[in-house]
Amino acid sequence: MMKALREAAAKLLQEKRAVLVIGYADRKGRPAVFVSKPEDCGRLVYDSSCRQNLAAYLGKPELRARLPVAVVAPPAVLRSLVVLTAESQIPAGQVLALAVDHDAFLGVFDAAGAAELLRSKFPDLGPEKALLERVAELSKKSAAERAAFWAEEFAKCTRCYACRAACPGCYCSRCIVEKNAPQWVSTAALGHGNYTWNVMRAFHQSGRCTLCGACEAACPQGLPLMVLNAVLDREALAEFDARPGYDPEGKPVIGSWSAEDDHSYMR
Amino acid sequence: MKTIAIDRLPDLAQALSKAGYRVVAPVDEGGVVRLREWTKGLALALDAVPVNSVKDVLFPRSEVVARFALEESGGFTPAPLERSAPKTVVLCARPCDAAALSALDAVFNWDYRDGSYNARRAATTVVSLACFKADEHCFCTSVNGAPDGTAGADALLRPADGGKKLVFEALSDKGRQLEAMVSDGQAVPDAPAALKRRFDSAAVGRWLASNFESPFWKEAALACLGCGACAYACPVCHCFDLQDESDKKECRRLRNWDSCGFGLFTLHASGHNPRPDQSARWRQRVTHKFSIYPQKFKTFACTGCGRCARLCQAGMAIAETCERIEALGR
Amino acid sequence: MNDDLYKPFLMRIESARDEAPDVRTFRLKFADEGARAEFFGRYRVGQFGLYGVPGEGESTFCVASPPTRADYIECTFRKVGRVTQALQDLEVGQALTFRGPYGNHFPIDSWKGRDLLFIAGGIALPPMRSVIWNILDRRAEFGKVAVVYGARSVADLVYKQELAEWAARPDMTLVTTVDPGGQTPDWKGKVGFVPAVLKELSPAAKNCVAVLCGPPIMIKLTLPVLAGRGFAPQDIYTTLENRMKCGVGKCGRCNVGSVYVCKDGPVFTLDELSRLPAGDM
Amino acid sequence: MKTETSAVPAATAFEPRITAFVCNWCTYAGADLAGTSRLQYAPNMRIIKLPCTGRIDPLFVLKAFEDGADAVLVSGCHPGDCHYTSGNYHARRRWTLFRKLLALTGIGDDRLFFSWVSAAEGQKFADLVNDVTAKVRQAGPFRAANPGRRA
Repeated sequence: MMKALREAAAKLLQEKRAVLVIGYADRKGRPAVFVSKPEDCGRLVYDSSCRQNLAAYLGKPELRARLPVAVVAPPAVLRSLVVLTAESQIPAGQVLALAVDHDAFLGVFDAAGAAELLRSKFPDLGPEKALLERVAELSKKSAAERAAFWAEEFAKCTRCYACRAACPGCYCSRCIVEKNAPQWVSTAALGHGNYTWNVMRAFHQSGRCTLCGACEAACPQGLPLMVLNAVLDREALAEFDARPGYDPEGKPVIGSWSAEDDHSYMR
Repeated sequence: MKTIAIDRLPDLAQALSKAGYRVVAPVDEGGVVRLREWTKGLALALDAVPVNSVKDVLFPRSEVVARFALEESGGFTPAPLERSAPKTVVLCARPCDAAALSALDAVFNWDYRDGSYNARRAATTVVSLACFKADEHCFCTSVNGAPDGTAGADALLRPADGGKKLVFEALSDKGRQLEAMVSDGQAVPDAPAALKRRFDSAAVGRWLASNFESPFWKEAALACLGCGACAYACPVCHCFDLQDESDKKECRRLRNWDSCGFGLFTLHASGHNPRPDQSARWRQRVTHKFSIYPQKFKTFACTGCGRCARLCQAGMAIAETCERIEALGR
Repeated sequence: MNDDLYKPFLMRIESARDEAPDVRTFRLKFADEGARAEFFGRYRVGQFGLYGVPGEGESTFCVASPPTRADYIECTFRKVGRVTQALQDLEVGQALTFRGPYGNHFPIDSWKGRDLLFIAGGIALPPMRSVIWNILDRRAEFGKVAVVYGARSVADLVYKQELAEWAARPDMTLVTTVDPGGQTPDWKGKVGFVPAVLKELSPAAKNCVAVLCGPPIMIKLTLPVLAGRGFAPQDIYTTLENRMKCGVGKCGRCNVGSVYVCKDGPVFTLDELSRLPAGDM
Repeated sequence: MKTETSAVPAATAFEPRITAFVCNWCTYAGADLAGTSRLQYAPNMRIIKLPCTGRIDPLFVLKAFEDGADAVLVSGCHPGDCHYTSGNYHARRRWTLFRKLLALTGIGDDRLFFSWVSAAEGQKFADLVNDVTAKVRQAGPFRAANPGRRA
């Protein structure tokens, strides 16, 4: 599998279909590696310990200046690439995916191809069982207990914004927390600002999150951020049949509407 | 010789608590070891380097530095500020945490003296725990430190008798005040963790001083995603922002941690940004720690604790950058 | 020294004057005589302060009035963000917070007996204005004084009243210029960019100190003109206007190389600047 | 905001503070009608008028809670009646997801209310305010239970 990935990457560089391959390095922790020479493709690797969503790099100006690029992409990252395409964040034809899964190299795809691959091979990606169990466990608690749970968790947040940096969906050049006239979200690492920050960041991903888990993996304080994402994912699916990352021309859930949307909670 | 059985540490914490100290100690909170206020019943987590450092005690991540009472007419009057500096013992800090204190003391006291920092510093006693093991991210020996280093600490707990006991060594008056709480005993100190020096920090500093425009930076910072995890975890990083927050009645002027890794950190009102990309910001981080700080304050702004690398989602490791810089300088 | 670093002085706006679009000058009085005395015990020209509106924050700009007028301080600033907007919304009689004076200063005592050439562009006249008035208030101690001031348009010239006053003074020379297209029908000054106007004036470098403040592009193009006239790098002064928060050498954001602009600056000679990394400014 | 001060209930220990974000065209007009019709309703609601429910950023809701609201009401035009054609449809999607997120963090439907009230529904508005106020009164003060309370 590794051989196929490396050969495909080298070929893309040779044929100048990509000037840079963003992949996982053959080192402990599987950090990102940037390969621009075909002969360096031996540094690329993929296995289940790869935690970063490399699509996040596509928001970085230094890398956007080096298109076309190819990105090593397990299914969640493929979905991110499709979401970014649907949201017009990827210039047409400038990003290719080196699709991987567990121990297989699946080929080179553009956004449309990646979406097709996802639809045929991974049609129902959603929160993993363990994550759904975490959600279920929390949902069983009373409202007061849930409030106490999150107050305690968010109190740990230092506002380092590692979650935002990890997320391909967080590509705003000026984040809501950086807007200061007025300052809607307190930048102090205290209860109120931490709550608003984490809740709003999750909400801004609703219907867009591909459940890659990079935010939670990146959080130095171990906040259970994926619980927020999973609840929104399930709700968006149930209410609006939202399947982010399966259609490069799909409309975002927030930002589109249907007259038939449920509103039984409205009085 | 003062000794304590390692499993009696909670008793020492309890004794300190009874003696009127706020005790801050490493506690495992759902898999994340954090220095936090210790309360009775909490176990001390001694195996991992905590995600935060003694810095948090002296320089909290958000702190009110000025208050104003707001009037309905739009006016204001300055309100008194209570300085919070509770008598504190940090129990089982790391030698690399304690070593950071001289670097923090320097910046908070060159010329202008920061009263709230100094008040907490004076009220805080740091009891380090010598490291009996090091991980792949540790590099204190490359920045003039040691796994059993005493710099900055008021007392050192040294593992002994194969890790069963700790020898208590007072290093300052503040440390000696705690001696009475530890009983006399005998123990054979264990060898501290062996840690090979990874790079020559002075050589790194020399290269940095004259290679500001090196193409090395563009490539070295490619992986950096520009979050503040490294700076916030760092025991020395102390950059901050001042922000006003107010409700109808009161304005609080807050000092919040900030990071040179953020794009907005240096952005001018005109739109000009002296550090327009992540390579300039990473260069600032490394240069500040190994060149600017030594020039200005005669100490590195890095103690080799490895927290930044341990927590970096993108695998950026400052020690690795230094190793490469040392190689470039050869 | 007071170690409550963020405790500001309380100031009251005595008067306000619009200088140019979005540019306003405040004259501020200390609410407390002790504070006034403390400030003027330390204040030297070129230093800056942090002006604040509780609830909005603080903003950094220079003190635009000289220490020779120790009854008040003046500041001139453009509305560009949250704090400067809030400051401009204040009315005469209202209060604001002030911390300072911070930073180093122009070494005017070492300029005694020398000729002085001031070159400013746009909103950069305020940091120089305090020096100019300081010099004029001690006129006999210095040689010739010349001021070259340019702005985009006539409307953008600040301190119009004072410019008229300076133009009328026999003991100094004032040359004002506006960018081509920025002149009005009755404009009597020059039309052209500052470097070109300066070249035309061909100032003599002998025994002369040049003080230069303006947008980066003006500085960049003016320096070669001064060099061409023989000005030595240690006789050319300028100020760096970096983003600051604390003003007291702690918060870390104004660093240029090993320099904390808020403490080691904001005043630098060209000689000093040349030793700092240009890529960090 | 038009309220009848005579509607103040007998003194109790807790008077809920409820923030209402309403659209200019329907609910605000409905509130106005309730007032001009001299309908009596609880005085606990502070109304903030916006052009359209589509303009009501979820941040506003969090800000209201942060600043001490015991409950928040969001109200606008009935589906199909939006002055801007689809603002309320956009808003509805947002709220459908946002309320689930808040519920997960302990802010449930005794704290966060949604309604459609047209310009003609003065009575509905008055009833709504009374009902919401009664529910919040029962739920009690929010501050201690707020997961995002000020330290």
